[in-house]
Amino acid sequence: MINLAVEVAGIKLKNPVMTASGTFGFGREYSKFYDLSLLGAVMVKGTTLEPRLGNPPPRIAETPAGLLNCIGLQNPGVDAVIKEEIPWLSQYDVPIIVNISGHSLEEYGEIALRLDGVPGVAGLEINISCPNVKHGGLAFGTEPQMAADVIRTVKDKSRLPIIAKLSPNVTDITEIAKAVETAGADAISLINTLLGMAIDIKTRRPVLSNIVGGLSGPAVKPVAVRMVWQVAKAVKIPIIGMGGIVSAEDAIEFLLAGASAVAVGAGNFYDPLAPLKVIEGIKAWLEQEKIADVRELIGAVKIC
Amino acid sequence: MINLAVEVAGIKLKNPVMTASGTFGFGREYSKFYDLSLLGAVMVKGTTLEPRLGNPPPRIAETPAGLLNCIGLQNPGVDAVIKEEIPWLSQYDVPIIVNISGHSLEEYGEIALRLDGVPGVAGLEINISCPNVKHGGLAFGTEPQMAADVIRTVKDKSRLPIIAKLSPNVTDITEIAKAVETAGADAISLINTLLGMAIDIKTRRPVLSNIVGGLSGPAVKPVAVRMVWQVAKAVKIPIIGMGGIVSAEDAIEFLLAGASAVAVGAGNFYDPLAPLKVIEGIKAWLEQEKIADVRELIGAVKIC
Amino acid sequence: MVYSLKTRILENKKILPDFYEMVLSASAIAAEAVPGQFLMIKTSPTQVPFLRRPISISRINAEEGTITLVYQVVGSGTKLLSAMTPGSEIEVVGPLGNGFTWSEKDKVVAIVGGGCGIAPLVALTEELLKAGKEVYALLGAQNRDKLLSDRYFIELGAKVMIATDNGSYGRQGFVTQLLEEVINTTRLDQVYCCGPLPMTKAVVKLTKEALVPCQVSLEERMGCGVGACLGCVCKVRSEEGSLTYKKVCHDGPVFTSSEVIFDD
Amino acid sequence: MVYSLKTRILENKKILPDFYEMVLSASAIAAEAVPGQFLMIKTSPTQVPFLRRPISISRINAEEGTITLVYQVVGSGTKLLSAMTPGSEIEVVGPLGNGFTWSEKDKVVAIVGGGCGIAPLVALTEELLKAGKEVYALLGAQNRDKLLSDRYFIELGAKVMIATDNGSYGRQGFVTQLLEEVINTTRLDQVYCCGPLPMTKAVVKLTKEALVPCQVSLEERMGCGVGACLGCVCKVRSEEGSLTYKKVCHDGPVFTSSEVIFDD
Ligand SMILES: Cc1cc2nc3c(=O)[nH]c(=O)nc-3n(C[C@H](O)[C@H](O)[C@H](O)COP(=O)(O)OP(=O)(O)OC[C@H]3O[C@@H](n4cnc5c(N)ncnc54)[C@H](O)[C@@H]3O)c2cc1C
Ligand SMILES: Cc1cc2nc3c(=O)[nH]c(=O)nc-3n(C[C@H](O)[C@H](O)[C@H](O)COP(=O)(O)OP(=O)(O)OC[C@H]3O[C@@H](n4cnc5c(N)ncnc54)[C@H](O)[C@@H]3O)c2cc1C
Ligand SMILES: Cc1cc2nc3c(=O)[nH]c(=O)nc-3n(C[C@H](O)[C@H](O)[C@H](O)COP(=O)(O)O)c2cc1C
Ligand SMILES: Cc1cc2nc3c(=O)[nH]c(=O)nc-3n(C[C@H](O)[C@H](O)[C@H](O)COP(=O)(O)O)c2cc1C
Ligand code: FES
Ligand code: FES
Repeated sequence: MINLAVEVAGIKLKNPVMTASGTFGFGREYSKFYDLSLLGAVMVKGTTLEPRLGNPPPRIAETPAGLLNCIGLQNPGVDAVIKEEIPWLSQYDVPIIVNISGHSLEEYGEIALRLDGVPGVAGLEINISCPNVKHGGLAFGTEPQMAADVIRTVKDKSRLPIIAKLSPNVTDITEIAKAVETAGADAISLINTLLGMAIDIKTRRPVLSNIVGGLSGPAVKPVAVRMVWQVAKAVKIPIIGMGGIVSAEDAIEFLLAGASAVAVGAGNFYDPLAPLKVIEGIKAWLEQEKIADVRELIGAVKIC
Repeated sequence: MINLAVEVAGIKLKNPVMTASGTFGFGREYSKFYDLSLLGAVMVKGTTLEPRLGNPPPRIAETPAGLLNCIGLQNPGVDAVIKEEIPWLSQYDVPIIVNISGHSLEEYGEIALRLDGVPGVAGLEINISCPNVKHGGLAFGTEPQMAADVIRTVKDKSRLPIIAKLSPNVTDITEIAKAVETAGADAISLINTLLGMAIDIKTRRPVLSNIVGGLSGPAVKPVAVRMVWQVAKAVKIPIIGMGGIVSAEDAIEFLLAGASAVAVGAGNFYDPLAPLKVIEGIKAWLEQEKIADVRELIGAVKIC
Repeated sequence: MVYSLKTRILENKKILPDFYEMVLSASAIAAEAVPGQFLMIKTSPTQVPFLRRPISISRINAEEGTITLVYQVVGSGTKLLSAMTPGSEIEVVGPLGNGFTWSEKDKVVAIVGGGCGIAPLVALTEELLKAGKEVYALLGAQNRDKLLSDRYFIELGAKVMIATDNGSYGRQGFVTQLLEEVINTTRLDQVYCCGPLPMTKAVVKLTKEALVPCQVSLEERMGCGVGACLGCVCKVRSEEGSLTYKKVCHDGPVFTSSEVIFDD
Repeated sequence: MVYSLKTRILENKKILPDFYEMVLSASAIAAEAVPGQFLMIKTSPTQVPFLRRPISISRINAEEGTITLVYQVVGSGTKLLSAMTPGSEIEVVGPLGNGFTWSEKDKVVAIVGGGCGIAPLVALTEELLKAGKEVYALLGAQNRDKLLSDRYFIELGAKVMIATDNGSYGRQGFVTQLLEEVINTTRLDQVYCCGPLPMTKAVVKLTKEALVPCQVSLEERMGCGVGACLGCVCKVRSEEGSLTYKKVCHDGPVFTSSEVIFDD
């Protein structure tokens, strides 16, 4: 019998494969393709205190082996998520991780407070890549001190496991990782999207309404794997690796680099069955390699 | 008659298409495919004070729509470059831009000094992505102050136009760009490679001998276009755009974003004739769009 | 049900310069699809293009278990599609989105199609005629070489009227002029519209003025195609009157013209 | 001259499980190629895989203007290659690298090939035989299903000896054992070697001990394939005795065994 179960930030997962925030809605759409209970966990769409309309279209631009998005956190607000979405998703036997975003420390704290104790919610993923209006639009995630403040604030308001989701748009990712670890984060998600831009040469306009957007998909995988590897050496808390995973081989690469679990993001668009194929592929690979426990892979990259 | 000529940092180019450092050797290999005089300029392999062996193989790993490399600046040293390579390449009617790297300010200064006045050399491209040994291995290009010091040093030793080549692995590229502008850089090259990693899951080892390497190719294009756009707004000196260019459409995207010229890097591997196709494609596109001068495209992206 | 399948290509032939017709063996999808729905299609065995391409279902043959697509080659994805050979396999997801609807009360309806927007209206016309309605099929294109599927509408028994920009076929002018005429002479119970945005806007304006209910099929760049990514939104008036975004892939692509809001 | 061309695929057929033989119409390349050289091949019309794949020239037919390649499907690039159909076009760059060399003095030579390393030795054997040499062709593979092109060597008139790991064909054991035997019984003037690294190392060791000059063809991951990127280096002893890196694509892939240094 092969063990696929892992534990991240105290959350027990059947297998190490989650779906990444913003690429899987609140699970309803992909539930038409397969039983969501098969997943390791579902990370739901970025949730804010108030409902948000998001950016005007176009919100998506295709790029080589990836895509840019500027959805702009369209979501019905935390109260509607608690009332409409979590109860629905709770019918499945799958841990729900709510991804939250705020414009200020107070907002982060308030969302965390409202989600505390909501049945079905297994943990919070804190998106600190949002521009912070109070600090002149600088993203919380690019300054170790500010990143730590956000984590401390939500830790204060919530007894749930706290996962800090880091932005890759920084000079030294380990600095931010160490800061959120010290601030009490129970795990780290890596990576959010890389800031990118595409221009339609016919119209001479940016393809995205928001001019710039977040790059994800296979194109960013080497950057993500590198950051997971660097952060795994720098901190003791577990890492959830993501960025371009579409196959079991991709997922195993992240596990070897040091991730304790992985998430499939844009891969869901590439193939709606991608998360299942990743789970089955990991299992088949462990069998073939005669490895009894997926946890043997975590951080097992050989450096010499 | 359509004008393709541009001027960058006082260097007159027949057309805005160069070949990027490290992807084109010193021009010898691709001279077997076409007449190098057709190019806007040739940026030669990164040159150091002493000869360098570079890293052991494997030095190349393929990634989705791109590649990682850890060549490690293998080169015969600046004296051999001056003696063997520049004279050979000077037989072509094409500006030669020498890309230089050092481990210390003194090294940068010394290389610049030796290249000053060498016939055929039209400018220096300063690679500030190298680790600074004196500052504990931190790359010169990730700290505005250090980047500025390098540029000031080479400006001091050389009368040649100085092009600062920036690393994209930073939180805020405009900060570095402004620092090198203030320090006297005549132009900016954007982008060098993104730091990445790939693991061979069969052997469980990093694919590259150096563990991490530089990501380039179409995968990084959205990041490069974004940085060119950001920097074009932040500085007055011209920009040479690069990162994933394989077609005329790609090149035009960079010009619209604010680049005054572009360079084809990994695109040379994808198609040895890529630089020529880019030049011809730009010309054909200008004809089709009834644009008389390629300079009309520079920074012409419409934001509203 | 929505399926994610490998299907076999039965035919893939050029029907006009730049336009191709592809027939897929996909009985599960054919059994459930309704006119106006679409498929998300993987156009390459590699990771480029990364995103699937949305293509409307043009004809549905539930008995033979086939789906017909009609597409125009405009970029890399559709180019790769056009190079696929009968006998090979292609990955598709579908049927997706909400299709067109009709009610028993409707007697006389018009479909208005332009460019490759004509494609999904073939299946719709088939169903409308089966349901006993009188169907005006108003088709527009730049020129004869870009006019799609007109013979299907004739074969099916619709009242076909054609307009081309240069008059190379049918009337010279826009398809909206044909609609104006029909509205002026006939009491239409419903208009169905699919085509380029300027055409759609004009049709919405005309039908609004004439108080004829209208359904429009919209396009937007898609990420997932299934409603999960919020990539493909269009602006609509919510029931309480405020502005909000709906998902073209999931809440559409067919909307009632009264709910959509066009920016100018 | 080096060419960057679109060439037509004349044949692309499976010759063994996992192995394919592809014939290209490429007269310019066929006119200049020598045994041991290779092509850089674009395996997809999209940007994935991004890099071209190096494949050795297996046979050269200058008269008919064709080049034959033999390749093993090991990953995504060679898989895409195997799906290409005769009549379609493929972009190649070549001929690249330095091939094998021979001198008039040599009378008796051996080629030692293992796995897909056997492929380029076909063209070499052809030339060696034309040049009037006696050629021992020592071929090794894991099993019969992986033994390439043996009939070509027989047809050409080489003295063929075969070893398979499991004895399913020819002798049971390694091809190096065959070489040892030949060395012990015959005075070889030159050995040519192409195959997996462990085999190459063993051949280099044997020929060194026996003082027989040896040429080896090496492999390394390639970026450009033409000598510009310094991606594909191998360690060599320079003339002054110091260690340095040479480019497999440009200075090789064929090296004299005395210059290369293998790490253990
Ligand atoms: C619901 C829906 C149904 C569709 N049905 C059909 C159909 O039946 N037949 C058909 O020919 N086409 C249809 N389309 C349009 C089709 O999806 C695009 O033409 C296709 O995705 C272009 O892919 P490409 O790779 O060839 O072009 P790209 O290289 O991606 O782009 C080429 C050009 O097309 C534009 N474009 C690309 N995607 C879209 C998009 N989703 N919406 C608007 N413009 C786009 C780009 O701006 C670019 O200028 C439909 C689109 C939608 C949203
Ligand atoms: C000069 C030269 C000549 C060659 N001639 C032939 C030939 O005639 N016939 C033939 O079948 N093969 C030949 N090869 C090997 C061939 O290039 C690789 O098998 C091919 O590039 C693999 O591509 P892929 O996309 O199918 O596999 P990938 O998906 O790229 O890789 C599959 C596996 O192969 C390994 N691999 C990939 N590329 C290389 C490489 N360049 N060197 C070593 N290992 C690699 C990877 O580590 C991986 O484990 C040659 C290689 C060189 C350098
Ligand atoms: C359309 C889209 C929407 C996203 N929305 C969110 C979000 O709301 N919150 C968040 O933390 N990350 C969001 N992300 C980032 C992903 O969760 C993930 O970190 C990133 O896409 C990298 O993984 P991938 O390459 O597998 O997509 C979004 C990504 C995409 C593509
Ligand atoms: C194999 C390789 C070697 C490179 N060597 C150098 C170098 O010596 N100096 C330098 O400044 N940049 C070097 N670069 C970076 C390129 O010049 C260029 O900035 C980068 O690759 C992005 O462009 P591209 O995506 O078109 O390749 C190298 C890139 C590659 C792929
Ligand atoms: S394309 Fe993802 S929601 Fe419509
Ligand atoms: S592959 Fe570029 S130098 Fe050999």
